[in-house]
Amino acid sequence: MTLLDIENLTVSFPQHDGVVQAVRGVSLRVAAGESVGIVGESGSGKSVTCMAALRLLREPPSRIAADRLELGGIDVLRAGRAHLTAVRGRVAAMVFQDPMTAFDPVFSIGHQIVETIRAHRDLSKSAATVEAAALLARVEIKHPDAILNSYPHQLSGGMLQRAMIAMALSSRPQILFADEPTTALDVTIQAQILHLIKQLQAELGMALIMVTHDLGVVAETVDRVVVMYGGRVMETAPVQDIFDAPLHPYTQALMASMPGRTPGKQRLVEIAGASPNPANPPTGCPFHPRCAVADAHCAAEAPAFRALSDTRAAACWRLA
Amino acid sequence: MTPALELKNLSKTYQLRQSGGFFARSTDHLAVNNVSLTLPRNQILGLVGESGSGKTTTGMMAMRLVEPSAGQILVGGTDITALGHAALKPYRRKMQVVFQDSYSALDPMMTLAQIVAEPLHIHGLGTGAEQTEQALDMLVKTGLDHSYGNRYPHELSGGQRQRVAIARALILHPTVLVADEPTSALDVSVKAQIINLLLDLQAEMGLSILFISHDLSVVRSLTDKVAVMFQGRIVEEATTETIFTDARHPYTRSLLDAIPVLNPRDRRARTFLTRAQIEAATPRLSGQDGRPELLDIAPGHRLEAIR
Amino acid sequence: MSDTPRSPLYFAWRRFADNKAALVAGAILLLIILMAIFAPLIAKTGYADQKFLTQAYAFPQAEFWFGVDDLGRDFFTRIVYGARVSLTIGFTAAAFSLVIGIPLGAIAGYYGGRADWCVMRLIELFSVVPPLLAAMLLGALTNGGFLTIVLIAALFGWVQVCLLVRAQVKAIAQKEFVRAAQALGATPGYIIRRHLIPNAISPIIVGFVLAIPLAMMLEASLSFLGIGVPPPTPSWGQMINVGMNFMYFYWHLAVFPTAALAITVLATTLFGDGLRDALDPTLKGR
Amino acid sequence: MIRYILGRLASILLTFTVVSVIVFLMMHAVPGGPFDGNDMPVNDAVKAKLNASLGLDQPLYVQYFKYMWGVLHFDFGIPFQSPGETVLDLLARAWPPSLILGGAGVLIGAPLGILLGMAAALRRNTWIDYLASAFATLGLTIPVFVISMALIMVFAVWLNWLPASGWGKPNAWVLPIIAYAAIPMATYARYTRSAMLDVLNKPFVTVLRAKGLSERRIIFQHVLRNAALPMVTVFLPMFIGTATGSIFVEAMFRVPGLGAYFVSSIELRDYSLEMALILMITMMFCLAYLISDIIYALLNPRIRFGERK
Repeated sequence: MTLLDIENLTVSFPQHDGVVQAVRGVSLRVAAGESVGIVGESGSGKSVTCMAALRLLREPPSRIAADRLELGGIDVLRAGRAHLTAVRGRVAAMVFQDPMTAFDPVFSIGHQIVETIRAHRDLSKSAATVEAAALLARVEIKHPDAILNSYPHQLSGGMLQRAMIAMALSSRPQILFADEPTTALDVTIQAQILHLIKQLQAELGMALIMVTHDLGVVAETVDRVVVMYGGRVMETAPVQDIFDAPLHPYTQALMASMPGRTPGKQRLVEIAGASPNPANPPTGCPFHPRCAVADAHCAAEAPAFRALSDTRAAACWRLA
Repeated sequence: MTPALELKNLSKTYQLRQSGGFFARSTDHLAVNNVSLTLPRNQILGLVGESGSGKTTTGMMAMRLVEPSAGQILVGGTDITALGHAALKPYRRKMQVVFQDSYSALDPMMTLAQIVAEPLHIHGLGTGAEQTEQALDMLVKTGLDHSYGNRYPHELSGGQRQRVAIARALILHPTVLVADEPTSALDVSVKAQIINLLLDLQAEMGLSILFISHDLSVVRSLTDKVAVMFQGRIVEEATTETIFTDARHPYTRSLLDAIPVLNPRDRRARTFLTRAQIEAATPRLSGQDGRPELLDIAPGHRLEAIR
Repeated sequence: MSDTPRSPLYFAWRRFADNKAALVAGAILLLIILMAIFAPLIAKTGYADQKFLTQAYAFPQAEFWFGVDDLGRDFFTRIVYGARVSLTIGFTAAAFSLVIGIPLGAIAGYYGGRADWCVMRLIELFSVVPPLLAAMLLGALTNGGFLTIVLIAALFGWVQVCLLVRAQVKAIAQKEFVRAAQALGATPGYIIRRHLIPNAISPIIVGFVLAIPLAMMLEASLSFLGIGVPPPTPSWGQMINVGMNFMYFYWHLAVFPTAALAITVLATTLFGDGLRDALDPTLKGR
Repeated sequence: MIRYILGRLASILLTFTVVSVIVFLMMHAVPGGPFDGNDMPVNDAVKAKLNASLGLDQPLYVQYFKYMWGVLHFDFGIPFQSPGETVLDLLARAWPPSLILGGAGVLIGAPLGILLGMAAALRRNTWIDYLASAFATLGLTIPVFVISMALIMVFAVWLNWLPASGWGKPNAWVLPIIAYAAIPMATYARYTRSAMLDVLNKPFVTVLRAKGLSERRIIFQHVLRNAALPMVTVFLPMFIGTATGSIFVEAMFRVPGLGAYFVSSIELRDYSLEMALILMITMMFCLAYLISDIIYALLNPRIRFGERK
């Protein structure tokens, strides 16, 4: 069953001088229980795609268009407000990058989890509180009752991220979006949080969309990878294939430039140039100015995203 | 040969004041606790640890940007800990700093040429025209052509801004560079460029770099030696290879264990230690009780352990 | 990336040009300033000439655009010269506000700690004293006059400038380019001069422009109460006070100075607000 | 929390002391004493005796402490313009009109302003926003006496609906209350708009939406509660500022309130009344700020519970 079905999504932000196209024709399907990593650098459109899927961008100024945008069979693009609030949290929940700013500072953690539970289920306050404590225990928080009564500023980033995950899971969503959930955390905490997300995903049978810039996070957590660059999907493949045999020149370059692959102080393989400026993107394929194998065709026309096998697809003229 | 930079028993205590003027309570917080480090000439020393471990404070004390509460800082063998503003100025030329956030590191109101020439300006070296010329040469050296001279920081990408910051740091030909997480705010595809630039310039200009980072993968590709900080103390120090293959301290090991795998094939179960568990697992060299100390356990390998 | 390098102030200007209300307000303000500068060319008589005693209280007509006042003076002339007084006081007081506010704000923001505490207590002092009452007391003690009003207005106008500069300097002082300059051995004076003040230019401009209407209002209020600019120097506040007495019979004596004051203050404020909106985003550092 | 309040108390006390010293010194800097006027010829010996009986021959700091000691017992002396009563009696008589009109102005203006500001923030960049912002700018920039003048011209002179003055009849209160309400309304409209927009742009609001909360709950529970934090702190000082009487509104509408006495005390050089007025209003402002700080601390968990250890 397809849970998330995006076809030809574009998201644009009108600016002072012209329109910034943050997402340019992205298609993405995620089935129930699947775990997908969306990898990209800043400005690749990976976060905007997820925010658009839940209609969390402010419209206006942003403008969303798509041939299809469905979550759990509900047309998110045309859904009314009431419909959207039913989808959010219940069909799809989201964990954000910076846990320190993700909680309302004037309410206790418990209040914020309880209100989430009660927004979707007809439970009494005390029943919801019991459930909230159970959720906190589930994300391996030692003293759930103490944490319920704490305010966000009293907790560490790692603890808050756990609480955020508990809150996201409170209405048993079918799909969890995790938008750079560990970027703001230390390495050791990152490992714990990734482990926790993976474990919960397996236990609850949720689909997972892990948005990250870090190939290591992808290698740790997901089954399938979507590589984005300049607002487009460059390549998608099962995670092992991406690491063993990347096909798209961008994915290849990215793999080659990862630091720490071989021991010893040494120069790395670098990708020349800078990532495209969303306000003024290059013509044709967004990667062509930095691509080693690009030719005039690549500069003139953007390659279509096409299937290369049952499980793999890419957007590159060289792979046609 | 005297080392480029030596830190001897550096400590920093912060007084944390809570809001409320007159009657504010203040508590002491020991951010850096008795840290000694030696940065040999022409080497890159990695200083790693999690946020709050005191690594940045240590780097800032080495630069005399934060005043140490105790200890000494030696640059090329000279003690600069107590030097006043004027006496310190000649030594300022020998040590420079590059920060993590390249956006906030460049004055938005100044052109790139002005930014890179600023060190010459502050030290009164050369005429205005000479300063600009040198600045443009330095920009070229870091990979930005002459046309960038009259641009403003907001027109650049993150990687380009970091190049400018490096150009400014190196224009005085310092012997010591403190680099505080210079690659962690950069895009993945640009990170390698900046690491290579640092490696090239280090070899070309004979620099010694104190490289502060939480990214162990970068540290592995860039450094000769690594010191690991935990709760304000150095718990282990050794050559990069030794740290990555033969770490002895439980904290170092938990750090290394937490690095994400480089290939999905290597996924593994991990055990996570709490701070208390790490403290409790402090290595014991002879099975006796006592206070942990930083001990030499092999040539160039220091370890915090109970003797 | 555009081909010609653009300074951050260029983008501020572009944003300002987009703000229609602020542009119109700026144009009106410019018109009033020009009127004030060239008052002798526009007005038909001197501001104190009682040439039309026989036509005193005359209503607006072709010959006297705004009518004639109770003492037989052309009221249009009075209003135009009133702009001179109002604007001069506004600009001078705003300039004095900068003279006090910039250094105090910069010191409080850069050094923080004890210096900041002292400046903040000083500001608290001014926030608990009702400004108009204190101004009246001061005005009464010193018998009013032009310079006194300027000084009183500056005394209460600097607080806003100081707070704006302090906040900006505090934000900038944390930036790493300031640390980089410190690492190069730059003196605090150099850093304040070369980095902090140029980066605080936006709050300084905004503070200056927004201090002008405050000073103009204070002058009008004091003159209205009869302890401001002494007659026969024309002041809108004073004219409103006089006009109030004839309100039921000769409306023009009350309406024109009221409108003149309202339009000027409003134009200046809208212009200042526009500047603030245009300058803020760049200098907050994205 | 207790330390925070003690700290604020100390700083407010310091401020009040400094203000009282400055005002006291200013009063004494005025050339001539109360018996130097031409209309009260007194010979030098008598003057010295009178000065001695009033304690005016003592060192300045002794006079200051004596005066402040009196103030602590609500003894502000005798007003020269009405020697039959104490300053306190006069204040008790003159304050109620100001309190009624000003208080009503704030209590009507502030809620209206909050509604206006909320509407502007929630309908950002629509005509509602522009209209509310224009209203707020007008209210803040046009001097009160201009507003009063306009009200009188329109409603009393041209339309003749309401009287322009006359304290006795309640329908005479309408126009001054509107004039009083203008500033609180404009201030709150502006404040609410910017505070709400500030909160609406915080990341946690996106999180609240992602959780599936209704927009109404997000706005009324979370956004308003956060925006209220800065908004409650301006209320009391504004109330004091308005309820102690506007010189202009009272002059325009001929209300026998505090403001009117302030003008007369300056015109008549009635320094004991003037000093009492400034000290009283300053003291009320100090108290207002102190209470606001305490309310802020109570509403803000960061201060209520302290930082993380």
